[in-house]
Amino acid sequence: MGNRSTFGSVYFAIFGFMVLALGIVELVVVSTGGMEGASWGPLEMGGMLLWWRAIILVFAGLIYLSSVNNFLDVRQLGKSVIASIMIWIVAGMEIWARIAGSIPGGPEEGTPWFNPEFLATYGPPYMPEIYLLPLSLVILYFVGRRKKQGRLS
Amino acid sequence: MWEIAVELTIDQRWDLVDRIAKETIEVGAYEPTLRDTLADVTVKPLTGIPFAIAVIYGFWMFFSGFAGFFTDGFFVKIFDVHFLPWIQSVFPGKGTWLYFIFVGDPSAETCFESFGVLTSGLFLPIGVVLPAIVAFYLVFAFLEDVGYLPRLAVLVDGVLHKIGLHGYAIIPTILSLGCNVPGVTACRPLESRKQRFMMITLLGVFIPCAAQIGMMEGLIPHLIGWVFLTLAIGYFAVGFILNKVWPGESPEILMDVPPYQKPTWRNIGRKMGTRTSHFLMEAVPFFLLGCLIVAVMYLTGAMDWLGNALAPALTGVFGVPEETVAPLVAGFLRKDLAIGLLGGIELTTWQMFTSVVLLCIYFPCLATFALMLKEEKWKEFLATMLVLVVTVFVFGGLLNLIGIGLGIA
Amino acid sequence: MGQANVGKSAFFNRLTGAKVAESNYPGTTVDFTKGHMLFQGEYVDLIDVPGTFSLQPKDKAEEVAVKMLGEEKEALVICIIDASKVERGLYLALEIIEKGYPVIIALNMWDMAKSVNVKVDTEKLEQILGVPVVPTVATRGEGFKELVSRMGQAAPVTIEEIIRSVGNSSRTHH
Amino acid sequence: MEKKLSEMGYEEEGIVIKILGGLRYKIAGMGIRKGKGIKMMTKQPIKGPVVVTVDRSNTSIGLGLADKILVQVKK
Repeated sequence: MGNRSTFGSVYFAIFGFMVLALGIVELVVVSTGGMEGASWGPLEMGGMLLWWRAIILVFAGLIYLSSVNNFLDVRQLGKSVIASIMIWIVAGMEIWARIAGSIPGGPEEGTPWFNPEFLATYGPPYMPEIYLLPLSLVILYFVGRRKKQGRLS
Repeated sequence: MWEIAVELTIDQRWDLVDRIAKETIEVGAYEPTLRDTLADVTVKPLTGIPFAIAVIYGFWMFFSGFAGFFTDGFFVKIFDVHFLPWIQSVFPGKGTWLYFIFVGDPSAETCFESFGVLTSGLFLPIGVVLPAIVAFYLVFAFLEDVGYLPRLAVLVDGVLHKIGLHGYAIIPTILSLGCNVPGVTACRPLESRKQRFMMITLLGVFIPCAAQIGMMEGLIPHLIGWVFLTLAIGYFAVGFILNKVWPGESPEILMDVPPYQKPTWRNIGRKMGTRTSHFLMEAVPFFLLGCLIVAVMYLTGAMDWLGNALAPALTGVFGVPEETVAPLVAGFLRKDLAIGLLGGIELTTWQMFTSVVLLCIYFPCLATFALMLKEEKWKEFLATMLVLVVTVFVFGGLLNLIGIGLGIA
Repeated sequence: MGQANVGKSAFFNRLTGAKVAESNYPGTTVDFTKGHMLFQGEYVDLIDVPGTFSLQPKDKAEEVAVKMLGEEKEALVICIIDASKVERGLYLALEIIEKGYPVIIALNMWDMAKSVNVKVDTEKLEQILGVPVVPTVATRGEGFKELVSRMGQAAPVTIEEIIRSVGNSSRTHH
Repeated sequence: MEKKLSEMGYEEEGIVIKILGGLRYKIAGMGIRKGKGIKMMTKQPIKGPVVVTVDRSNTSIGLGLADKILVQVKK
């Protein structure tokens, strides 16, 4: 039990810092560059509503960090779960926007109904939340453990 | 019948309940579950407010993605590239008044511009508004089913209390972002007449429905944020004033906060289905009628006459060209139709912005109007209308002045 | 009728097959809905009213519920109680019983109550109150056959009888 | 110690000893009454409402209303 608690604490302390840092970078980008955003290799920040995403990331990071002490306590776990849900919402909606944007062929005459190169639209660069998404899924392991221990979700 | 039975006082009744409960109920040991904690953390301000921001962000992104997928992805193409040229060529009697009414401007290249009953009248409700409505109700029904909404109400109560409403008011407000009609009905759980009056007025004046928002998405995606900001400022400013001048009580919130539930898809689907079909049955005839009236007014010259008559007000006070008379007339039927019709008029960005804001506030659609008559007393109804007229002029004038001041009008 | 968030609308849908939007926030049913159900071989009217915490309405939606009850003097009342929050449900049930209506009590969300470790002795509750008490799970339709078949047993009881029977049963147990 | 509900701190627990005025009738059906254990769950900023737990169910109460509920706070 103690080991797992330490693992969770350490993992989400590091992860929380990452989230917070990326959120702060987004804030800096949006307040200096505005809508144009910035990109480094496969990482990109920009677009409409970057403000919102930056704020959400900063908060999610802070919530993670506040949950690492006594991580397995159900109340603390609840916090990291909602921080994860916040990331899932942002990342999920980005994926959704990509899917929705990739399928139609375009509104002009002569373009096909469906985009023949729709796979290409899934390539990088991605926004930071997409990278954070898989890392945040670790929380499911802890939630799953609680369930296995015979407690209710 | 009510008199015959013996009635207890509150304390006696509770006493009895306690005695019965002692005999029959056994409350076992119970540890708070993750579900309970989630219920807690989403209502606590430090964690709940950030979470609410994320939820609203998600709501909006899903909405615009969904609407964009269907409208820009497919419906625009179906209607503009395939349907419009087809109907323009097969409809008999080009140049006659019948052609003008049903197909509209024969040289139009998009269904936004043609103004015909069968072109704009069909494209706007089905191509633009329907996806928006479906997307909106899908998310709303989901949040409703999970049980998130009361928590949102608690979180915003502090702010709304400043203007004499309570947190529950967020539910009619969000519901109105879908359609004002259920929004107005949902005002009933507000406790005092004053709160209901204020809420109905604010909804009718400042909250655009999903149909309108969908239109804006199609027409002026880059300006939506500003339109919302302007409307929100108006919502709070007018709310603040109304709270000061309108007599009555503003009781505080007293609300059960239910636990979270697993959403059931059947339930969500059913809710979305009922609401969407309500919309279709209500809106489509109004759209067709609206286009018909606008077309007839053009043909008979009534529109030109009205344009001339209102020109001083439109150009003088609001700084928008007199062509906007047509959308304004259509707006009496449906405001989303009106916004759609703005797409056919040449406007500067600022004029477009002003027109959209004005259309949002100037008149609730007929359905909402009728419902307001039913829900409000005469005095309240007249007051609502007065607020509306005053707001239109103050807002329109102010926006024009700001535009001139910034040199972008 | 019943309090907010006890699954009244889901209940109503089960009994009638109608489409009332069920939801998990106070105030979905802000008006009453009428439907029909098959009861003892004939169709009878069933009315779904907004949730109310007591018969002292605190807003317009609750008013609708209370007024409806006042108008339908011949009605049989199905009082729906959240099985994990029986106490406050009983409060409303007692109010309705006091008014002289024949009542049948449904302990809804029975599964939820079980999972949070709340046990209700329905037989005893029935004994004390003198009205039928049926555990149900409206979303899955559990307990509905029993509910419908026992609706005929609902009869008005007086509060004195209840007070007396509470006394009795506590004496036999102590 | 006796306190108004509105003055209770976060996570504090107590027993309701008095509810003033007509509020008694309003919240009777919600399970909040004399003699009931009550726990403060959250207090919202800018004079927002409190959320309390009674019998495992949560109720949100405006701050002004919470003024009218007196609680014997557990040590």
